[in-house]
Amino acid sequence: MGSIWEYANPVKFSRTAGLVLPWVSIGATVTLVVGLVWGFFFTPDDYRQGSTVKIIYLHVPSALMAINVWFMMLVTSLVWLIRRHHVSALAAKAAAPVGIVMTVIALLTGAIWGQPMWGTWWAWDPRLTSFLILFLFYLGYLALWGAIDDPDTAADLTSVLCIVGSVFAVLSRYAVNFWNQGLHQGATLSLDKEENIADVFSTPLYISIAGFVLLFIALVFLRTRTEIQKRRTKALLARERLG
Amino acid sequence: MSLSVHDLTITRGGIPVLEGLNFSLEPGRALILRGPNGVGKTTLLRTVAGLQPPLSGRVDCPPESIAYAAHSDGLKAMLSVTENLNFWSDVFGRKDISAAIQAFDLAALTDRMAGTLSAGQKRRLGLARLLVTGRPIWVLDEPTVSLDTASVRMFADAVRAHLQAGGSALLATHIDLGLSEAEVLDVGPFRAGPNSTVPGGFDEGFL
Amino acid sequence: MSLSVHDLTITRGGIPVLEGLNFSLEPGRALILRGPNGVGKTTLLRTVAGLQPPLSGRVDCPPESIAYAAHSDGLKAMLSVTENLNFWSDVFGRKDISAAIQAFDLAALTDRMAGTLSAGQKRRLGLARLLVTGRPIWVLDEPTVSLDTASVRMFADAVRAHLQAGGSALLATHIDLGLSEAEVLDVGPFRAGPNSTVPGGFDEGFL
Amino acid sequence: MISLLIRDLKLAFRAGGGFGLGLAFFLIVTVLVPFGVGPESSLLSKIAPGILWLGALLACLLSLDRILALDWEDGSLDLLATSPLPLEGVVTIKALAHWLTTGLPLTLAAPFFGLLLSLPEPGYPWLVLSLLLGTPALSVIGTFGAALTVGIKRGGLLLSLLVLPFYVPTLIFGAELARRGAEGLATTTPLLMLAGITFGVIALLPFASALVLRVNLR
Amino acid sequence: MISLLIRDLKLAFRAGGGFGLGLAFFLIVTVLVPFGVGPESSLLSKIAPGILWLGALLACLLSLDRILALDWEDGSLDLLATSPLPLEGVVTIKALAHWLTTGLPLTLAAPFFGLLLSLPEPGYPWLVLSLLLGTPALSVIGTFGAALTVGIKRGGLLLSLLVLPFYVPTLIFGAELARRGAEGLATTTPLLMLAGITFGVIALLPFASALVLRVNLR
Ligand code: HEM
Ligand SMILES: Nc1ncnc2c1ncn2[C@@H]1O[C@H](COP(=O)(O)OP(=O)(O)OP(=O)(O)O)[C@@H](O)[C@H]1O
Ligand SMILES: Nc1ncnc2c1ncn2[C@@H]1O[C@H](COP(=O)(O)OP(=O)(O)OP(=O)(O)O)[C@@H](O)[C@H]1O
Ligand SMILES: [Mg+2]
Ligand SMILES: [Mg+2]
Repeated sequence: MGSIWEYANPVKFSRTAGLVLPWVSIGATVTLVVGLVWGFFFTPDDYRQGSTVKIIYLHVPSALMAINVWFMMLVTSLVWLIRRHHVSALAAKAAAPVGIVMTVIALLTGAIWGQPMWGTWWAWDPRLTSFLILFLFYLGYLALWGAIDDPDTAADLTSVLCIVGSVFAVLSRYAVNFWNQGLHQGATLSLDKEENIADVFSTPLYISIAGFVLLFIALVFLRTRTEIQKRRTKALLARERLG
Repeated sequence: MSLSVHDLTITRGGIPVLEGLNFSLEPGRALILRGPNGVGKTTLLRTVAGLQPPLSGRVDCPPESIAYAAHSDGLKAMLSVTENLNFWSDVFGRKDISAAIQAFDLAALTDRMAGTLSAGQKRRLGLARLLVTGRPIWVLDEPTVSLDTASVRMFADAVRAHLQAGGSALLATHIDLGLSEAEVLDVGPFRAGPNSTVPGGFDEGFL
Repeated sequence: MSLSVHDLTITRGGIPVLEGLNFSLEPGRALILRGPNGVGKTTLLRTVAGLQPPLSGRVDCPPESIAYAAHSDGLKAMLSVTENLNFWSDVFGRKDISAAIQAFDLAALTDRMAGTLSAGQKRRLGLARLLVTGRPIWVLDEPTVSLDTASVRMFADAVRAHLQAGGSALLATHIDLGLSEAEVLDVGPFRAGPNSTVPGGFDEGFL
Repeated sequence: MISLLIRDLKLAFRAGGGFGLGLAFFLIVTVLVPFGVGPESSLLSKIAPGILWLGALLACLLSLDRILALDWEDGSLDLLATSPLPLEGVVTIKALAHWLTTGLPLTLAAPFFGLLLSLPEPGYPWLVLSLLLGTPALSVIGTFGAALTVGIKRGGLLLSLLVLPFYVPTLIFGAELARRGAEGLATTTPLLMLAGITFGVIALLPFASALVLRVNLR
Repeated sequence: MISLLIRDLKLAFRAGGGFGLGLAFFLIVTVLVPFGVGPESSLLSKIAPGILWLGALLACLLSLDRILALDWEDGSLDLLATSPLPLEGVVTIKALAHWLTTGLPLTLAAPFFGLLLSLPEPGYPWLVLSLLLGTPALSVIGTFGAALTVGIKRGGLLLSLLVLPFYVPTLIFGAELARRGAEGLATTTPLLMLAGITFGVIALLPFASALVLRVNLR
């Protein structure tokens, strides 16, 4: 069996991604449709939260993804810095927009949920706040990619940004927890009650989460392939110019 | 203190520009790089100076023996000529700047802010910096831009004195410096072709 | 469309640098300014181009007939070669840039961002801008800096074509452009002395 | 003129051009304020209109040094000054390009930031209106400041310092308009004053800007 | 090393060098806040520690792009990179010079600005202490941001955008320390956290800064 690093070759990766992509896409569509339809239409209303509880099927998966996408970018950034495989850097680049969209979905669904639940669109609850900070990190990361012309330089710089940023993101999380403790006790109660969720709610939730994961994988494969193709076009043009 | 370059391939913007370069520079010698605009002289000098890594091949030279001077002079507009020179001489651990001031005829300008100098005066100051580095190998990119003929001669004299003191110089230039003892290397023939075989060029992992 | 300069005294940093300058430039002629570094050529050209007022004397020339090119080229690193040229051609109300691209051999570079060009290529682009202005009087400050010999020839040809078309050119340079038909004016003798009698120099209202 | 506007907008959208950064900066200031003053929403909603205006003003301020300094550094400004375009036109176009890439997006995004600071319900239309009226003045005044400081290397901080006092009237009437709107008070006076400042500034300041620019070029 | 520090300080004090501008900016922000949020002193004294910290942070932010960009533009950075100084040392010195010309004066001047915002009596020593502990972190983190964006023309706004999220923990603990001090609450935790962040950042971040600077130089 070949080493996993074989797939670090852009051509090989492209080919493999091309083979896997249709299956992942189908899987993502099926799980998403099943999870969301089940969640939205075939679960009973919650006795306290009414039908608004159903937004959980978007909110929780997207929130989970938002964090995990950053984590994946952290790993691929490290791989790029250590082993200098272009695919790795491009995968990080491809994942970032998906991550920021997930963050926005989590924030928006949270806000929509918060309106009936807490009577406000936004509160400076520690968890919400650290999500907003995550959003800022994504924003800076994307802005840096956008501002630099040379792809390898951009890959290096964004990788370092991602790694240092992760440390600071964790720090911020603690800082925010500390900051809002003294003032807003109990505001977090409305979160953190996974244990209370009954099975009727949780099965579609798990399916929905799986759907988001598959969707993310499909998008990252697709976008990484596009990035590879872009680089390839550029390389071909450059070679042509020399000839 | 000799510099040698083995089978060097250099890239700019991800594209190989020069390949298969081999040359060496012994103490006391000067080598002038020639070649049309855009062939890659600047890129080569930056690679030799260690500012960018080569794509393949290697540059052999004792670390910290190179004094590099590029298109921009690294002058601070709000420091006087003396302060500018003193700063670089401190950084490189030497103290005396009067030889440098004399060699480039800056005595009349010592108290002027560098920002108020004319183009050629700035360049002279930039070149005077080389003398205060005390480094043996000079790597210079178009050093005589904006200089009048008298100053070009002054520069050639400074290079000659440097060579006599056992230093060496690698220069890229388009004009005649009057350095008859220098060897000339035309880098034109080393231009990288489209079927360059060096691995890593053209992002060819992507092809 | 002729330019003439009468009894001009110019200052830089409040100090007169050149005084008593008189010359004129007829259509079809080129005038090369020479002089040692720091004598005041750049200052003179800026005055002629109307960017700074003279201390005394006057510059006679039809307004809006001068195309000025200085040490920096006014290129936008993030615009392509074509976009850069198109912009200036729009500003000056002309449309066609292909002649300019051809004259300075930029055809291979049209889609490149100006920021990725080499020093000489940038300069060629900066000079190509002159052709899209359609202005009759070129005022150029060291136009051939960083150019290789082929490009210097290209530039000389462009100037020659411009002269033949009834334009004129005022150039400051230290190197030989191969423009044998141009007159040469050495501004050295016009260097302002300490007993300059021109009123207003040295802030002498304060003396 | 049009080609100058197009070029500036194009540059703003290219890599490193800075479009959207103003917005992001605005967002960050809005987020930082609660970190500084604490998360109580009653306190926040009280200072929201002022903070939002301050944030917009700072985002504007930070992008001012791009208006002219870039063109100065690469010599374009010298060339523009010797071109057929009148310098008054050049500075107006520059201010317009700045507003289109900074002020306008800020105005459109302000309601979302209002949510973060729990701006009271009736305040939203007034916030947008006040920004729509006020930000053009910020761009025009900023261009004047940029013209004043164009010869100074990395003059960003000096520029901010020069411009801030000029921003005070706009800030006062703008924030006042937004606050009165949010609290349901009469808004006519600040509205008229704000509009007056903006139109006056647009009509007159470009001449001053062109004047100081000419001084700086020589 | 010392000569680099001396040069940077000298440049900061020369015309156009920007010393004191940070202070002036701080002053203006402090003055503008009451215009924005209204003059009630009870409200002001409540938000004073936060606003003072924010003002210091913004003043710091605005001067960040001078740390490395000037040296990059005139080619000094290339020359420094080929000089005997290690790049880690260069960035540390740059951060130190920035702190000496920005953070330190801000810290010393903060009590006066506290008066303007009617900061409660017991808050003053805590305000100064928190700034003294926190501003070095701002300079070091800022130098990292400056190294990241040094190749980008007029990258000031991008720089702010990148750096601000990194400032969040420092801001939170700093402002919290000042506020708790002002309100007479326990201050140990934020004090320890703030000191921890500052020392950690000083010890580690210069390596990252030198790394990205090297990438940018090639
Ligand atoms: C804009 C605002 C919001 C954001 C950014 C946000 C963020 C998050 C995040 C990050 C998670 C995943 C945490 C994890 O599982 O580790 C989460 C889960 C959850 N959120 Fe939100 N949330 C927001 C608003 C709300 C609102 C208003 C409610 C309901 C009142 C809510 C209820 C929940 C629940 C029940 C979970 C799942 C339980 C859990 O995993 O701990 N969220 N939210
Ligand atoms: N990002 C890029 N993408 C593609 N090509 C580039 C890029 N950057 C530079 N080049 C090209 O690399 C080549 C080498 O440039 P370099 O500056 O080394 O040339 P040079 O020999 O110093 O020329 P000159 O004599 O004009 O200074 C040039 O042809 C330039 O156009
Ligand atoms: N602020 C100032 N104070 C005093 N002298 C100044 C000031 N600014 C410029 N000068 C001097 O004015 C003189 C004219 O400068 P200018 O740039 O016009 O020279 P130049 O002929 O173009 O020289 P070069 O050939 O080197 O480009 C120079 O000697 C310069 O040192
Ligand atoms: Mg070159
Ligand atoms: Mg000159």
